[in-house]
Amino acid sequence: ADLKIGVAEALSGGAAQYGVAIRNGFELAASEINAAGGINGNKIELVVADEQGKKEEAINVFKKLIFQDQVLMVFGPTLSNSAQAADPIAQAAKTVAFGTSNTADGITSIGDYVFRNSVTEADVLPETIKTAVKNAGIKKVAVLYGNDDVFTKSGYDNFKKALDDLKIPVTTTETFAKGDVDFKAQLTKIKASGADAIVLSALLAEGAPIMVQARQLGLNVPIIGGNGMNSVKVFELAKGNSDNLYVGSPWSASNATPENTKFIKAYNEKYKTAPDQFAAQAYDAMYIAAQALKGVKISGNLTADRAAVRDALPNAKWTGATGAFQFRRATDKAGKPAGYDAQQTPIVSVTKGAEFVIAK
Amino acid sequence: MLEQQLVNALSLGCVYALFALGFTLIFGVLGVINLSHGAVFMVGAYAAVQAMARFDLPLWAGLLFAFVFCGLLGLLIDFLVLRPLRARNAPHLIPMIATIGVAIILNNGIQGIFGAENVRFPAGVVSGESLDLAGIHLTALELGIILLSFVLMGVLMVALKRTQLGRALRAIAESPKAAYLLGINVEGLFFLTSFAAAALGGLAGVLIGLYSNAVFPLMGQPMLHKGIAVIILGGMGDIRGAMLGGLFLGFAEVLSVAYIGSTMRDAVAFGLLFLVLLVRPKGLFGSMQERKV
Amino acid sequence: MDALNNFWSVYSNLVLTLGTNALLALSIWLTLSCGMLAMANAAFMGIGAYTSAILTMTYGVPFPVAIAAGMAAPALTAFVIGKPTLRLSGVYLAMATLAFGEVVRIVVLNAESLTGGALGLNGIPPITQWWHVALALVLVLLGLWRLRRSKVGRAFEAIKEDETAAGLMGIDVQAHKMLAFVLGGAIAGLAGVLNAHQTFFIGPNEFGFDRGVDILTMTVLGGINGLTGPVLGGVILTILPEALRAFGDFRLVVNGVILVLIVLFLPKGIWDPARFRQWFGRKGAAA
Amino acid sequence: MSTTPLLQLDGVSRHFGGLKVLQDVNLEVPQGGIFGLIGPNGAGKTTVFNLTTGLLPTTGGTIRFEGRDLAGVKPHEITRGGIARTFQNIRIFKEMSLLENVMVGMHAKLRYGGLGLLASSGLFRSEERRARDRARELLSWVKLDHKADDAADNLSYGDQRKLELARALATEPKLLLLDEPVAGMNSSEKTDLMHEIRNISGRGYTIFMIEHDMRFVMGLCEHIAVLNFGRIIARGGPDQIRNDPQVIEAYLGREEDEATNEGAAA
Amino acid sequence: MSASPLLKVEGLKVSYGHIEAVKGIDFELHEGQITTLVGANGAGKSTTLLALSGLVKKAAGRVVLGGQDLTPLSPHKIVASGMVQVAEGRATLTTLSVRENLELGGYTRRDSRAQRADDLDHIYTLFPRLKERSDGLAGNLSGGEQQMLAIGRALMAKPRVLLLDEPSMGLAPIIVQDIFRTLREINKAGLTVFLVEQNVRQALKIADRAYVIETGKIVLEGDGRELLGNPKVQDAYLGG
Ligand SMILES: Nc1ncnc2c1ncn2[C@@H]1O[C@H](COP(=O)(O)OP(=O)(O)OP(=O)(O)O)[C@@H](O)[C@H]1O
Ligand SMILES: Nc1ncnc2c1ncn2[C@@H]1O[C@H](COP(=O)(O)OP(=O)(O)OP(=O)(O)O)[C@@H](O)[C@H]1O
Ligand SMILES: [Mg+2]
Ligand SMILES: [Mg+2]
Repeated sequence: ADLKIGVAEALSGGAAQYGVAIRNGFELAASEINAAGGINGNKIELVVADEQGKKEEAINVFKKLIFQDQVLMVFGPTLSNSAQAADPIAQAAKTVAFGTSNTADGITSIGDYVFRNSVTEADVLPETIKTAVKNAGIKKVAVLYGNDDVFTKSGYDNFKKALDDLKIPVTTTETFAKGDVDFKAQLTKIKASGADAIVLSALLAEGAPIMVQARQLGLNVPIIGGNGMNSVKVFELAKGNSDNLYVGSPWSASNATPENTKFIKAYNEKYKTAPDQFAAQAYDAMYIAAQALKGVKISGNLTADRAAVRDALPNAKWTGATGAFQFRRATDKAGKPAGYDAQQTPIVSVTKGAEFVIAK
Repeated sequence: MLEQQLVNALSLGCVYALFALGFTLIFGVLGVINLSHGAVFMVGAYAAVQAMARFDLPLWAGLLFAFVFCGLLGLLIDFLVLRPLRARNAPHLIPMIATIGVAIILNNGIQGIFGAENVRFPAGVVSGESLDLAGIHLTALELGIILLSFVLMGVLMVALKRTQLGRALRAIAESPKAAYLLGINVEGLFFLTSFAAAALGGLAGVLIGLYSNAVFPLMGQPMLHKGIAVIILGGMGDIRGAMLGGLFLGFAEVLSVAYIGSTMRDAVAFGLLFLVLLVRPKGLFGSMQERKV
Repeated sequence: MDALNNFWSVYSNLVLTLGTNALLALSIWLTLSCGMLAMANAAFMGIGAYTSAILTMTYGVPFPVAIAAGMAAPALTAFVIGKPTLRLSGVYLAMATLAFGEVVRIVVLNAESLTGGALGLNGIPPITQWWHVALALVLVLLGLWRLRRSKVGRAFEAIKEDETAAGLMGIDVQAHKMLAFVLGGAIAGLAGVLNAHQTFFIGPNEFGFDRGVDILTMTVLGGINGLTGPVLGGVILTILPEALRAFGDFRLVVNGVILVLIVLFLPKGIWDPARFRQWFGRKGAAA
Repeated sequence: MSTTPLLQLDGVSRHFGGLKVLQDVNLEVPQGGIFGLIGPNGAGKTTVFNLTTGLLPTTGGTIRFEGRDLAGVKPHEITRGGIARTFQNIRIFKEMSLLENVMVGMHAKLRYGGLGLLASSGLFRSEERRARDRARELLSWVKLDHKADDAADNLSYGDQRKLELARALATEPKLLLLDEPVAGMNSSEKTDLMHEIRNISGRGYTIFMIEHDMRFVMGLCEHIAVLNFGRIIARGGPDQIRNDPQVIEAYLGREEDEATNEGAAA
Repeated sequence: MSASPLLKVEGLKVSYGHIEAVKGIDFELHEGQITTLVGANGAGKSTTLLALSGLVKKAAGRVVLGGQDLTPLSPHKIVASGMVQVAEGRATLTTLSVRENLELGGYTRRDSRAQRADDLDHIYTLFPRLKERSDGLAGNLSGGEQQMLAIGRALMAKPRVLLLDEPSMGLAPIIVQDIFRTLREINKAGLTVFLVEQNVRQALKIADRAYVIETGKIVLEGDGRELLGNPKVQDAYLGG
């Protein structure tokens, strides 16, 4: 029998940039697995649904996948906000919800059916900052972040904590909003503040123009970015001004492990475009799930099978495009064990001449 | 730093004004709050990106292409959507709702065709040169945007205030029936306006797309929100108002970042808008005239 | 029975959303019926949602109290901002109210300790039951129906058509506008309370410009000449994207096309009694 | 009857920017009867009505109604105090039915309260029924009762004027201001309306009207005031006004062909 | 009577929804004459005029002006062909100045600027009040002043046929005299006038030809003076 797996991602609306890459990652991995004979002879069947990046839609889609399509488990949704709304549905239905792009705090405290392999920035950012400080001799930094978006805001929270922990002084903290096109006011202020580096929590749509405009204003300091900036697209979008950007993540385009090289090549072939971190994490997530499914005896009783998947998943280990992976138990607000977060080692790289170069 | 911030404010203000000109024009004549203007703006950027990337065109040709392409798109929207609504005497909110539908179609259609990811103009289409004077920095593109927005404003203002065509457009704006009685080709001028407004929108899309370096399907939406604020500030349908409204918003935003803090930027900008409306209920240039009893 | 159960487990959220959207559509209908294009309803919904969610989450107050507070808070806000803003007319009012909504959104973003800022509020107890929504909708409909048939409803309509003339009929124009605005705020707040306690999560960006426009679209598309229109508009606009799932990547394009077609062929809204009469009349004449 | 006039304008002026539309206007509209205000186009007649109904503030002087100063009183309060008007450019509620138009006029006279209507359904129903009956009665006064449920928009010009009259009466005014009530009607309709207005006046309403139709004005009004360039230039009975050289010069004209004035003798 | 009419209308029908407001009427205007159409409120006079100008849809019928079939033309072409209307309710452009309103009157003209300026002066001598208010907003004019503006604006188009919908409405007697005198003058200068009036006596007096319309049908037609003496007209429209 086929193994039905739900994929609920934002395929339209503003979050579609990420949702589409994520879906591609899943589909690539699933087709590879199926081509190699499936899991214990069972083929994976993905049921893909668009959740538009809206919480109501995410709930609707989760319900549809779980109750109508009777999937074994659900991947998604794309945004953390949607996960906050939709994951409780999966939890209540005792079905695994596996997020690949939800980085906000507290998602996995929803319950023991909630998993994610997206590395929370809390784990990554201290590494990035440390490496950048060491490499570029940074003494004080300015912070710039998008304050109306969960992804960039929680990135900022983690940056702030890391900076506090590392006792690095902050000259000024500036914000922007989604969709802004002009950042010169903030950058002028940052320049005047005399910072040695800009700590930037932004997605690419704003992050790339920020880099360009900073350089135009003669602000040539290193930029320390979060997950959102970890994409080779930055070389295209900030062409000529993309150097000196530090990013940290388990996945790097220039990480030349065999798994990663294979992934990048396959992705490029299938979708005619370079993968980003979102695609890589989805791709790995599919393999992690496959790994767990291998140990599950499908009984045909959906309730039992779902529970079996849930029990098998925490022990899944996998080395993929994002390197070695295993789960780590998270706790809920009361401190009781809940869902599962990712446990991975970040790689810090810096941009140089349209390439990510791994920085030590 | 202040000088640089003032220059920043000027160029940001002109970016807003550039977007707002076409937006206010279509309201001024057709009386429609065209919520698809942001989408048309985005289509303009895509049209130019595609044309320039595929045929290796220079910037001026890309601008021209976007201008014409979007103008025709505006005509099409008018022909298929707005004109039938006029003929049916639709209540005044209805055309606005229809343009929401148009915006949904364009935004998602472009995304379906070109994908949701950012694209950009071919590198090097604008000169990287810039003006550096006494520590003030201004790129060639910014200078171009500033100049163009002032020129367009001037041209539109003269056209509307001083020519018979302008008088005819204002007549239509007030009462199509009266305009018909005067022998004005009302439908023809509606088409002309739709063309011009959309073409201006397309032009703005290219320039602002170049400016922000990011072209994506939803790039028009935030601009639309700002654009509404701008034309309200200036007084709906008023060309000079669009310019001043844009500058007002640009300065409010930049100065609040510089002196109040960037988290409060939008609160300050919209708070000011709120206050302006309380003092001048029809915007800075809206006519204060009450309907005579 | 099984089929029903299954339907309910798949679509319960959708059905509840229909109800809250219908409430939202009615809330803006109220101000529209008084001739005001006030677009603060998304913000009022947000105020209601946040007020009640904070109350139930941090203070554990009972649901009825949270509902009352979630309606009172936006109503009070409406009252306070109504005084200066309701003098504005047409799109200027729309913009001032949208601007107010932006300010609310930014305040929510910045009042992190209370509202969670951009991260929103998580883990709101899902208290909302289907019958809460149904009851709310029925009560609001009954109330509005009565209002509409009364002198207040006539006054609203008179104000909509000609404020000056309405004033000279002895109608206190400002007071009536305020009444519509405040009641609209309370109804939007109610929708916010129900929504917050249905979806586990609320965030500031849900109550912004787009939501405001959505609410307006539902109402205008449905038809503003009665109570049926907004409810119908809310239902159709909520269901449409679900019904179009088969269209894949282009489903929102189809959605937009349908929106435009409805507007083109039913310019007075889907529910337009005058047109029904006309159809009916014509058929009668033909027979 | 008391000696205080019902409406009294005392040194009233009104400027629009530099334009002095009314200057030192003194007028007294006595209780009962029909009072006429005539004058060339642009003399400021409608402005007098606008000031009286509170739509515009005066630049100077005082307006008293039943001895009470109207300065700063809101239009709706003035209406409730007993002044109703019609408009020169008809302003009916076009999308409402005739009946509803008239019922709007009764707004302040319905006794159920703003939100109390949700609670007390008995009072609500009886009051609504009373309003409906009264509205029909008023429509029948102006002979429009057969169209009671039509949309007002579909009425012809003349009928719209009549509807406005009925709507104004619905506010139960003590003073009824009519701004060119017969504009756009033909002679026989004017004659009809003349009877109507006489009837209304006979029911105890005081009428203050602006009109350019001399047959109508001279036939109805006991007192007439003439406004020219914002000043009162003559006052008196119809005969006095008709023969006043200043009025002839400024307003009536000297055409030998007296039929222009639609036959001064009605 | 001259041989062929300047304007010929045949079988004109107009409906609003399923109400037929004009039910198939025929009439003609002769070059250089004043023709009047009189009738009670709601008889269909304004509707007829609007249909002539193309502002409401003709359900049936033909309109021919000097050999040119106007029936299918759009409103602006009808104006350009020389038939201009002063509509009921005046259609003043309130947000434009008085002068701009007048200038727009000449929108379809293709002659010289100087020629138009001359005509503007002529309008100002016809209506001095307009000259005084020339730079003010038209919306601030008194009712009577707006009527003058509407007539002046129509004359600015140099029409062959002038359609007037109740030009005397709301005007002071002295102005009504002026206007009728002006009408006669411009008519003498060769303009063909079609006059819809409630002021039946006055209209019939100056009209060369008259039609009486009742609920969408023409019930009487004839010489103006002749109809003035017609007892039926006396009874129905001239009052007791
Ligand atoms: N709101 C206003 N702003 C500027 N001027 C105004 C305003 N209202 C009236 N006027 C001017 O005041 C003068 C008097 O206007 P009003 O309407 O009172 O005249 P009227 O006597 O009623 O004339 P008519 O008989 O033509 O109706 C006119 O010249 C008019 O242009
Ligand atoms: N827009 C409309 N919709 C529906 N019916 C209309 C409309 N306009 C006019 N009518 C109806 O058509 C008929 C003729 O109206 P019209 O305005 O032509 O009359 P009229 O002779 O000009 O009257 P008046 O002297 O009062 O101006 C009337 O019964 C009127 O109610
Ligand atoms: Mg007047
Ligand atoms: Mg008429």
